[in-house]
Amino acid sequence: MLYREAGQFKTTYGDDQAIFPIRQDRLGMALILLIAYVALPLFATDYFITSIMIPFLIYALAAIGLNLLTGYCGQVSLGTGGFMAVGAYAAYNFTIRMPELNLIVVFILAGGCAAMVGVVFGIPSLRIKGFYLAVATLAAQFFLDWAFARIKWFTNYTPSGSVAAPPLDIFGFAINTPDRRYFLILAIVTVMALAAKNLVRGRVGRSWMAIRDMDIAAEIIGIRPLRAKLSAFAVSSFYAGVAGALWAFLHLGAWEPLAFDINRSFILLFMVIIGGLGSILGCFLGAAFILMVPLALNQIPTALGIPLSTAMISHAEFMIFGAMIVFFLIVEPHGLARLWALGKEKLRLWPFPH
Amino acid sequence: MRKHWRIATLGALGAAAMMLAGLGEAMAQNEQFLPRLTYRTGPYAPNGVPFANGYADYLNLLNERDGGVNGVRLTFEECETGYDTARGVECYDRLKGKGPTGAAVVDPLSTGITFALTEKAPGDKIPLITMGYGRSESQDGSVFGWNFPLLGTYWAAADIIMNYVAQKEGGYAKLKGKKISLVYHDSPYGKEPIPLLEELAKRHGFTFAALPVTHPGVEQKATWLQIRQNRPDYVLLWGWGVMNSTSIKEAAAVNYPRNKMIGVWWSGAEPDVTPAGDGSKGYLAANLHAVGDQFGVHRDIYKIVYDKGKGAAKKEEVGHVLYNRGLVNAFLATEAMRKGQARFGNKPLTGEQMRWSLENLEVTATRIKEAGFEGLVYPMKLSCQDHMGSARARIQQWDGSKWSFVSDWIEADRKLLDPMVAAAAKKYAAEKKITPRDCSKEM
Amino acid sequence: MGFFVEVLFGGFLAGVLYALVALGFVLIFKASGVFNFAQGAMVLFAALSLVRLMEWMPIPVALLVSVAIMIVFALVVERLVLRPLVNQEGIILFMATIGVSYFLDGFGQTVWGSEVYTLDLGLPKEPVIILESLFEGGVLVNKFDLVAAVIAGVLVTVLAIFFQKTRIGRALRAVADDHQAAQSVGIPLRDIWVIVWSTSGIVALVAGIVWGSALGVQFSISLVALKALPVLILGGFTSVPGAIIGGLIIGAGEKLAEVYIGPTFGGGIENWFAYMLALLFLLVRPQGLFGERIIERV
Amino acid sequence: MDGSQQTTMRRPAIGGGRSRARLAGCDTFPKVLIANAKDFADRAASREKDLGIWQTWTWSQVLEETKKLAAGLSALGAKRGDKIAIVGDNRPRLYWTMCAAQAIGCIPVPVYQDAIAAEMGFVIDNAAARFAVAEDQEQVDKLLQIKDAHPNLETIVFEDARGMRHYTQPFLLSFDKVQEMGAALLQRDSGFFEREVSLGKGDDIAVMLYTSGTTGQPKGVVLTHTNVLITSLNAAELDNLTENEETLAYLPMAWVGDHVFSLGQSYVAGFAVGCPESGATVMTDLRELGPTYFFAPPRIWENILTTVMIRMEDAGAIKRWLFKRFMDHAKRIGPALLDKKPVGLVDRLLYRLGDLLVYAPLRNTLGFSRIRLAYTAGEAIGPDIFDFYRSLGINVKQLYGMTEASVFICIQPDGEVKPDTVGPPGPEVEVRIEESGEVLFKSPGVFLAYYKNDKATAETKTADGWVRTGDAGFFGADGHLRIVDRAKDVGKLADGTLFAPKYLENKLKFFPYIKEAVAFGAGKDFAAAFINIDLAAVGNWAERNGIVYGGYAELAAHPEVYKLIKGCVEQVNRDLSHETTLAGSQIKRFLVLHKELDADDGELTRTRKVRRNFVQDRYLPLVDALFSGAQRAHVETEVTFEDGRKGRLQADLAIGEAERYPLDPLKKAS
Amino acid sequence: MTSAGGRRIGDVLLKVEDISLSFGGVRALTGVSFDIRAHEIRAIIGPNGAGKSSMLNVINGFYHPQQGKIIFKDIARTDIGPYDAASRGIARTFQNIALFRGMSTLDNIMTGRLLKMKENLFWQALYWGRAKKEEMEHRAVVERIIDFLEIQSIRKVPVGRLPYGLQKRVELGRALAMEPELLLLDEPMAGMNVEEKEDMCRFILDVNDEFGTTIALIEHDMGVVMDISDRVVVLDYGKKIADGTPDEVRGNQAVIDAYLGVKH
Repeated sequence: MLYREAGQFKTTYGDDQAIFPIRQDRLGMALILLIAYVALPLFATDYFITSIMIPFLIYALAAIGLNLLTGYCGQVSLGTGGFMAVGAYAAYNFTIRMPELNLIVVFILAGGCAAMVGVVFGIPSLRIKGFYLAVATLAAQFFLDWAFARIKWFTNYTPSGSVAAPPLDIFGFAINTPDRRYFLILAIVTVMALAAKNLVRGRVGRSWMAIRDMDIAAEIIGIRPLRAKLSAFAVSSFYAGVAGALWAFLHLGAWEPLAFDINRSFILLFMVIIGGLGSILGCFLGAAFILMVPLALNQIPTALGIPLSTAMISHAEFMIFGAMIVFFLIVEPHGLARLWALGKEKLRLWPFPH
Repeated sequence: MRKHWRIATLGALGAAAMMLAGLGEAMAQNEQFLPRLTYRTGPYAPNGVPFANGYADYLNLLNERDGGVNGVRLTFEECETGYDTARGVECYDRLKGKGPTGAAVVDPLSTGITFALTEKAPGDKIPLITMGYGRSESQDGSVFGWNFPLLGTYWAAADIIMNYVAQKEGGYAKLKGKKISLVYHDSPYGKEPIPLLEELAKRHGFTFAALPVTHPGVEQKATWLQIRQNRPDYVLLWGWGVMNSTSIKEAAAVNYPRNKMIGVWWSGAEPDVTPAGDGSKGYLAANLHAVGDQFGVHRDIYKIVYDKGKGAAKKEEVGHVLYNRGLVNAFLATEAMRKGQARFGNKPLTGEQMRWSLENLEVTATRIKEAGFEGLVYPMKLSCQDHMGSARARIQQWDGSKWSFVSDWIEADRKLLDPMVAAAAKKYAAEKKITPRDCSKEM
Repeated sequence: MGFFVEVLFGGFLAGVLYALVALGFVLIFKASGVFNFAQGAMVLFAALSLVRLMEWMPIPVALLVSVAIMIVFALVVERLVLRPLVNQEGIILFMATIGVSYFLDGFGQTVWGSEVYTLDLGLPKEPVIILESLFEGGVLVNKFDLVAAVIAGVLVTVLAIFFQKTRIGRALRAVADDHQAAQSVGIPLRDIWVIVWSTSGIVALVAGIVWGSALGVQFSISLVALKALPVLILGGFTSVPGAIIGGLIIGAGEKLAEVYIGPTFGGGIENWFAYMLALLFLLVRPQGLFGERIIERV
Repeated sequence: MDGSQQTTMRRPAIGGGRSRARLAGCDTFPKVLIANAKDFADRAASREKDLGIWQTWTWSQVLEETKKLAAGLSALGAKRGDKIAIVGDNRPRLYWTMCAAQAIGCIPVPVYQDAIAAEMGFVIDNAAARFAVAEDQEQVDKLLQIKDAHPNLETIVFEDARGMRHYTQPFLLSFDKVQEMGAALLQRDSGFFEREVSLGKGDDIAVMLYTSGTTGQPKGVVLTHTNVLITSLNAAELDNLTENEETLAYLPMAWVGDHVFSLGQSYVAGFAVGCPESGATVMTDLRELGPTYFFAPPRIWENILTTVMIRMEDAGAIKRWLFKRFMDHAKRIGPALLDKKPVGLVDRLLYRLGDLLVYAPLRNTLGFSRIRLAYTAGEAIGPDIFDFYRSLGINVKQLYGMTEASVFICIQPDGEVKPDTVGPPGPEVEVRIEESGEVLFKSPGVFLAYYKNDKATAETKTADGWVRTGDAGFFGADGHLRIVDRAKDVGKLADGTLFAPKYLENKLKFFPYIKEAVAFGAGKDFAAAFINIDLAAVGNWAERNGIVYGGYAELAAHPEVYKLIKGCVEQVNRDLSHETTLAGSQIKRFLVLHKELDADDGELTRTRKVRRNFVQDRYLPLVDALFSGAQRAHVETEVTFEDGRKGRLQADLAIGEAERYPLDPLKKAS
Repeated sequence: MTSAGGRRIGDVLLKVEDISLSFGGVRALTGVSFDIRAHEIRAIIGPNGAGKSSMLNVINGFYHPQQGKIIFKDIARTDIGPYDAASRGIARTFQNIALFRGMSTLDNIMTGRLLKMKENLFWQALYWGRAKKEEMEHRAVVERIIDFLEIQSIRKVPVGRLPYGLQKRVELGRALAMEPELLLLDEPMAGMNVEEKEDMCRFILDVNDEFGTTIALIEHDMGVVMDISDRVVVLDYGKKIADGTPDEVRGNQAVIDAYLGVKH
């Protein structure tokens, strides 16, 4: 309905393969970026920035990582929390031990460490498939949880095992207010989401999807399964690692391994599946959904003046959350991104049904 | 059919988003808002629930009986953290701005959340009361300006318990060659006492072994098999939630004498011992305050809160260990308010005013008696430098149906604690680039 | 040596508990290909139902009512979750069971409460020393653990008989092998689903009784599902004996590791050790202990 | 207006346009191309949907390509005056070939790409083409079939090398090869192209277009550069075509319309012409390209409308309701808005809303989002169809033209668009109506001659330069020409009033209830008609009105249906009453046939055109009854059933009387 | 059409020597030897279960024969994986379509270019400069294949939604995108109607003709085999029973017996 595509013809392959080949989508994206970069910092409350936008963006980033692995390469992983932890602790150690490093470099190095760990834990993927692999990745989750709790070097011998991010600055600009933290995260997420989109629409992405759709055929057209899978593990873990570093440094401030426990992995898997496997947009939708539902459930009764005990709310939250997952899977097993795609398709064909 | 669902779903989502956007409510001006980070669900709910109930009941009592504190009504909103740090931070952020003066004080009731909020509180200027938990070094008010680990830290707890052990053994000298094991919740909470215990082991020559139990703590078979093998003389228990009862059960299963097991004050409540049934008989635990519903405050609570049907807990749970801890915590928080109102006037306090109040708080025996807490808590006094106030506890023992004290108040050895606290605080200050306050210049 | 045996026994007995959860899981995976993540929640729900019902009625009645509740649960799951999702990919069904698991956790706690409930079926709990003649100091075991082992054994036997001897059991096995063929057995797939989910529900109830008696009935039971996963990898997703033997191996392996290797690493290794063990095993045998060999064809 | 019949009309040149000034001194298309390459160097000139994208060439690139091509053709031995046949679908390269041929003084002869070999042979032979440029293997194969019979065809150039690997004949060359040769020639002689172009003059023959001719062999219409250039320019100025237009070339290149729209006007205005990927993808490509300027014959407009209606059938209830609601509104308001007539604020706002919800999305899905100007021509268009597009805001206009006129004779100017006229004469065109009703014209576009056919030329072109169109028509009071029929089919009533049966039939058929109509009246006192109802539409109507019927015959004979049809006929009569010329031929009596006219029974041609004489003979008793004053008539005919059996069918039919209205020319003028 | 059309049958491109393959105890191939010459269309036929698909799987490295040698472009190899076969210029299609169902036609064919794409992860993440240029170049190649196979209209349709015949065509496109020297087609016309078969035949011949690709194909439709292949090798029960031109094979008694089911 809102789409006016007639006349938006492509004269180069570059235009044809653009991320947003339709002008209206480009405008929509521009509007979203404008809101994210300008309107929100200007008008949103600190609560909205710190408790909704920041976790949303970081979750979305981690979800992109997981989606690259699970949605694009077809390797189900339940170890994302562990890889996030690697990023967080790596970033901590880099800043503690090399305080002169630029924060951006720290994040990249943190992602790099996570990528290396991811590759190690990705090696079994060559032999193990499907749910077996999913369960196997739990080994990574539990092992990493344990390692960060137990190996004192990682926590700089802090007695409690809980570590705190040092004061942060980038190029002498202190990252100490919600808005500044938000901007930093937003910029990183924007760049990395774009990079992810670029990866999945190019050679690497296609080799991942080939492995996902039919690994035998992929091998026969010359894709090395090990290389493709490990590159997916590496890139996925890199994203998770950066997300973990952001989560620890810019969201929590102080953390312990429990901050990256198995629940984190599950939540991310939910986001990816509810949002849509194999869709970068889906990561954002899924993150928003999973994050917003509990908040909404928590706040709506209060806002409506219905006094419910926290226990009741919390149990109801579990129930509604569970029911919504089932409901969404029934309505659209391929996630919100597919729902959006179908809606968009309808809008493009409007007023015709097909 | 499916097609229409999709549309309906999108519509519902949109509606939900709009409702969220429209949140916000009018606030009466003469109210003091207290955010309550609680957990009534999840593996730690059995412990989180009574604490939250006690806290709520005391606030209600003040409102019902006195119309609040000096005419300022106390309002509070509970937010379920599920003992999860990220959610706790979200709760904090959500509630910190509510009420006419914002949140004046926060009790995170989770060591993990405390660690995270320690980083945020200075920026928001909201004091954190971490009564009997939190960072041990946060006792040092010059570095941790906004943390108030009232009544005792884990280091204090460890010291008190070891003091008791020494008493039982006949003095610290007798500890030499003894084996002491710590079964701890594998989290910052459980790890906190380790440095102090290691220090004590060095000083007194006992062998110390720390055995971690992973969250949530239902897997302890191997731990207790190890204990059975090593046969330590005492086992200190630093558990929380379901871990405590499991430990006691496993101890029973390997026949480890319960009366050689001493829990920290977070491992000595009714939900910890009842599941093990008779297996818990003889189990020891420290306690910051008294048990039971025989105190003045309880009478008022029964009369004014419960008889009106406004009680948060089941009536038979009033007076339980953690319920009373909630009461005490609420009592100390409101006492600080009184202190503040005396200086800033009888109106809602801001976080900064509340910090002043806490740093200058003195809970005298007279005041304790007046408030109906006589016998329940020990008098205390805080200062700019000392954010703990006092560090006393008694050891109690479970006889199968109730707790009874087996020791008198034991005070932690401040001469031992203070240098360790100072050192740890200094390290923290260096890491975070904080310049410590000069407390001699305050006031 | 006696201590080693003791640890081994302790491990086996923990393994029995894992196996009970894994068993319910295998039943469902075998018959419907659904990776049922809700098994842990089912254990909690069943145990909660039983323990709360016992406050109101005699134990045998409470048991029967609990069984009935689990059957109703199976019917509801089939109608509201499985039927609309029939023919979806495995990952989707897996997600759905996570949803069910969340729902059930919330629902159970809403209906039955979230405190710790003591489940006392009068099972003996005292530790006893056995095999004193063989080892110095004997081997300390818990009577309760022995009872649990017996219960698990009985359950496995009953299930084995059910699968081997009854018409429904044979049909279930047929479904596991070939969904098409199963249709010709004459039992609709839906009924089969209800049956396996009910059976799993009952297995969950048994697991709930055992775990609940040991640990008290409370939320953490639902996390037991995570413990059953390495058992599944090891034993294979479709093998009943695999679940039992896998459970024993994992139980014994992780306890031995924790006791003998753990202290070197600061302890607490059993959580990941089970997974590592299963993982290493998988690298050698990707289809698990008793899983069917996968031959790739093009 | 005094009602007297206007018989001639002339419209002066518009002049002063930007294009005209820009092209001053360019009297041939190659010269225009050189000017364009300078003026619009980096603007798109040719597009082709190929290999997934719209491959685009700018004017300067087109000039370069054309240069190489022209030189290449010359290197192949093409001399001035040689004919070069061009065979294939719309392809940029084939368009370039036309200009390249013109540049070296050769004459391009586009041939219908779907012609069979024999037809192609006729053209090749008639035009004595030495060269042929063919699109692909399919066309080459046809040319090879006829080559032996027509030795004048020396060389064949093919554009698409696919499948041509094993064609080893020495006279076959690839397009690329020719351009290579041309490049080599240009290397030696860089001024070759400009020199050759400068030799061309406006009076040179620009193109030869073979009309498909309904009878006899096709005739080669010879058009000069001036013919095409001036007509193109005139029409472009009338409708303000600029270099910003975007258009889709999908009609046969051999058709004069395509030649003028896609080549003539593109060159003079400088806009880009897009070629679809293939005949099958035209609709998709149309949607992608979103032309601003578009031509389609009524058949295509109608097909698109039908598709819209069919696709809307499947839509949900809300969408259907929206569609109906807003389309009704658009029918009322849309054309007025398009004609810039005053419209109430509420209606205007409602139209805006409709635009958001229905019109714009609809235009978008059809590919008409950007359309600024669209033409329809060739035959009468149903007013419903016409109004549908205009109410959507698509500026469809009628024009009247023919090959011999280089297309344009009449065009409806903006603001004066109506479904039943073809508009006043175009710029510099003079139109005259002869006594017989035949339309004659004179214009700068008047063709030079029929190639090698002086007899035909003389028959068509009068000595003083008028061209007979062969169509009968008249000027309405509004100064618009209305074409009623082929001149030879127009008769007279007994009183001498003009009687144009097809005009009446078309008017009747525009009602959805009427599927076919056959009008009678030549030599009679009044006009009368047979009506065939549309079973679907009338059946639907009957259902809604609670009319029970057992079958086609029963429905057709139902008195209520007669009333319905009577209403239609009277509406036609009312329309006719406004036309001075035709008011007398209002339909007095009609009957509704008991069976559908059927091609199996010989009543229709296979292309579903009524065979009037056959029907008249077959149903003679009915015709007689119409003119006899009888109230009922009986008929018995032989029919062929669907399974091929034959049977006899008899019926007793009522005869309806319709009101006739007095001449009222004024009303039409408003 | 036969080799008369101007194609030059060249030297031996691939030679299989004495190949034996078994699964567990089941022998799939026994001592099979034959060769494939450059630019020819070589058919492998035989009754069901004759080992035809196994033969292709051996050639492209998916199965490793227990015995025998494969000499491709004069280099003997015994134990290489499918990847190596692909990188040396062997492409194939499958009896049961093995397309990447989650991807569009375009992306599926683009995967055929993966071996020829070189840009690293970093540049791809930027999608800029060299990586973009490379992507565009390969897109252009793929578009030519799409044009060649006349599947323009389904370019952006997910292959899962395509009818069977078109999927087969896309699969051929993907194989062609690899610019293979040897193209293995496993029953390219299975399950097609007559019209689709004709199209596919035309494409196979065109591929062979335009690109000079050597083709080895398995096909059941004897008419097709006899029409388009230059030489035919016949397998039965894992053994070669005949080898020669279509005419020679047609008259071979062993072949007739095999097809008529004469007992061994």
